[in-house]
Amino acid sequence: MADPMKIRASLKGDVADIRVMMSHPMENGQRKDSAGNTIPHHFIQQIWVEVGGKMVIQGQTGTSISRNPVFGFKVKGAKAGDKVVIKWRDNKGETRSDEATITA
Amino acid sequence: MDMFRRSLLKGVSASGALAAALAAGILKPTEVLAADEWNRAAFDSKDAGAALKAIGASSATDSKDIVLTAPEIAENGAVVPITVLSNIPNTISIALLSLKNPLPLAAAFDFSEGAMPEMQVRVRLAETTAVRALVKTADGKFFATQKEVKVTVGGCGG
Amino acid sequence: MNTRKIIALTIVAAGSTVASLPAAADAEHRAKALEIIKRDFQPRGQAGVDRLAEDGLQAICNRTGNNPPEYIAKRMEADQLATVKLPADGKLLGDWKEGEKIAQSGRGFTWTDNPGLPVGGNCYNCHQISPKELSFGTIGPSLFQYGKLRGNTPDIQKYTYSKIWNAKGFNLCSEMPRFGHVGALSEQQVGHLVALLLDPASPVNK
Amino acid sequence: MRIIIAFAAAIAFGVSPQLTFAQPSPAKAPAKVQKKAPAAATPAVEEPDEATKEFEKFRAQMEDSNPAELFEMKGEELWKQKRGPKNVALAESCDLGQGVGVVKGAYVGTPRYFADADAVMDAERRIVWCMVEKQGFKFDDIAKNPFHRENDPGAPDITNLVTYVAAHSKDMKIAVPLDHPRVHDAYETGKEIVNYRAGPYDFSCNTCHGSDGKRIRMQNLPNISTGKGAIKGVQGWPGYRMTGGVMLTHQWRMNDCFRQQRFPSPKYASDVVSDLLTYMIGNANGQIYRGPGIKR
Repeated sequence: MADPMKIRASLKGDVADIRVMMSHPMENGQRKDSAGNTIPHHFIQQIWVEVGGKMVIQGQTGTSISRNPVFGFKVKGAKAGDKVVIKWRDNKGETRSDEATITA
Repeated sequence: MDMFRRSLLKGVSASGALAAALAAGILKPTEVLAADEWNRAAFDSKDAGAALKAIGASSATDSKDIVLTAPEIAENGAVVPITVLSNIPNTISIALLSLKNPLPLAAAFDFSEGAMPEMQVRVRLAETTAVRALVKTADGKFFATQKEVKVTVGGCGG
Repeated sequence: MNTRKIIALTIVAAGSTVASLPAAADAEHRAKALEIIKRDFQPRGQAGVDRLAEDGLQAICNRTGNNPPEYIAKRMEADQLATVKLPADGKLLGDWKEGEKIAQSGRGFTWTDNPGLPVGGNCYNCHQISPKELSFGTIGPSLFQYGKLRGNTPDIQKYTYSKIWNAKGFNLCSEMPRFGHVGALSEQQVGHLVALLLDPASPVNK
Repeated sequence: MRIIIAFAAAIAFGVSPQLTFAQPSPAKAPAKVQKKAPAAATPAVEEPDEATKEFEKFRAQMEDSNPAELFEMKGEELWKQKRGPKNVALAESCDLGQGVGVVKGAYVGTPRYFADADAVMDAERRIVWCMVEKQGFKFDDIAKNPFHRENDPGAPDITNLVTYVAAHSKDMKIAVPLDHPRVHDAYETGKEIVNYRAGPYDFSCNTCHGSDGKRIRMQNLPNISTGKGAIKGVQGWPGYRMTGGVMLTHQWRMNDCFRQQRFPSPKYASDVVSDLLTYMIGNANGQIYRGPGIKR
């Protein structure tokens, strides 16, 4: 199973600052292993962010995103204690979902 | 828009949710960039023009209301931090492209329900290139801005 | 073969003088360090543990804090200089463009380097050379305008060639590797580097 | 050349590279840049230029969300789990010098002397010792591939553990107990190891790291014999390396320095590395460690 994400969500005024780090190789299909074989594509394609029960952000990503991706978002109208749920799905169909609570 | 909740919380297939949203007239087909189905045509495009076309943005107006923050010189092409912030009213989507990468489209995000039109991402850049931020507004218009990022150590090869 | 003999000789020379040298290093910890170095390394790739053994020159430099008494330094420098192998055809000035390529490459001799591939000169790691290359090190002096300042005379050519072949011939404990002496660079490659530094057409002298 | 630059970067981390290729526009060029322009060979200057400042702005952003935290999370799990043939948790058995299970301050308090092992050990070596002695893992299994390689699916357990432990010394003062006779001994031995020239290129650690103001290619080289230089050699390790997206420890850094020195490979978690680290980290005593870093 995929490794957990690290999600930080803190409130500045009524805006939640959300940072997420994902553990993922984001193989772009262009690198070679030590034997000279091309390492196949393996990358996150979709990301969903939900805050306080509402889907607020949906994203699609390609192979240009760095390994172990980091994303930052801002969501207005959030409250301390609101739950942030983030999910990703990669090109192999693997998914991972983690959550955090917005801190004041 | 809360139709999409199900795709996350209940694992309902995303395309199903999209179809439902479209059917219910909640979403117009042109409304967002990053709706449920991963846009293979756009992400597999080898040049930026084709990628833009695939997300319906063949033409875009240059705008100073998009704040694209990227280093002038990347410390390492493997990890280039980029922030895009749109001050254009009714921004619903932001996409980012690195024009000289083998596959230029890096990411496209849709914002709703209080999400501010701003995203921080870290991208790989194969070489010195312009990065282009594209904004879509609720009325289907596209705006763009771009910035050159110098890369001394490329981030794509082995 | 010749080289080996000279190293052997310098070791003998070193052996006879070490005892009378001032103890620049803490002898007890130095002995311990040697013991640990001997024990705690393992061969990897082309880098065998034989590389840990000091040759005579290294031994002298290590024991004197890189500052050997002059009478030893002079004698050993002469020995080192005698190892310089000049090109058979007597042509010291090669092609500066080839020299630039050699100067750029830092490959060679590490455990990840393929021993079959040519070794680079590592020059830009430590020196400023062509003004076009801004990514240069400062461990050694700047060589920009090297030839312009010195002239492209046969003497300077020979000095430059010899310095690259075996820098220790001029300064016993120089930080600069002995590129020709250790077999990193061939006569021809050293000649290309000489051209990079001395050829009036080289960007170094523009 | 690319390899060398990347390497040098790792050696010299914490020092901002001098970006002379970033030609500022004439109007904006600070006076000092123009002044030093003709003497291009002058060693790296300490005051940051425009390019360096720009660099640091983005670096702060990178450090703010450092993927090293992902490795730290895994390390925490590994520290607390009952593992190994003896099914024991490190949290309930391993003393890193601050008491059994205590990670706070452990990283900045090492290398130190551990009586149970009768050896001076750096943090990584000590954790390995605990994995072997307390949990029953085989040393050779750990030492086989002790460092994170680019194509590995993840970092080795030991790297995750070191990252976790190091994170719990963030913003603390480095305090290697040099007054302990065995630690002092390791320090002095380390100093001799740093001086030792050998190999095909006659290099010692000091060839690159023994004097101030030197650069290899564009990268500043810290002089590890001084407090100011030593801290630069300590800061940011363990570090997340952008190239390859790998998490690398201070042990790895020493290992790779020896590679560049054209030496053979130091045995993993051996005295030669512990002593070297005792010397370098000891020289950085009293200065603040900033926790796991990010490297280019």
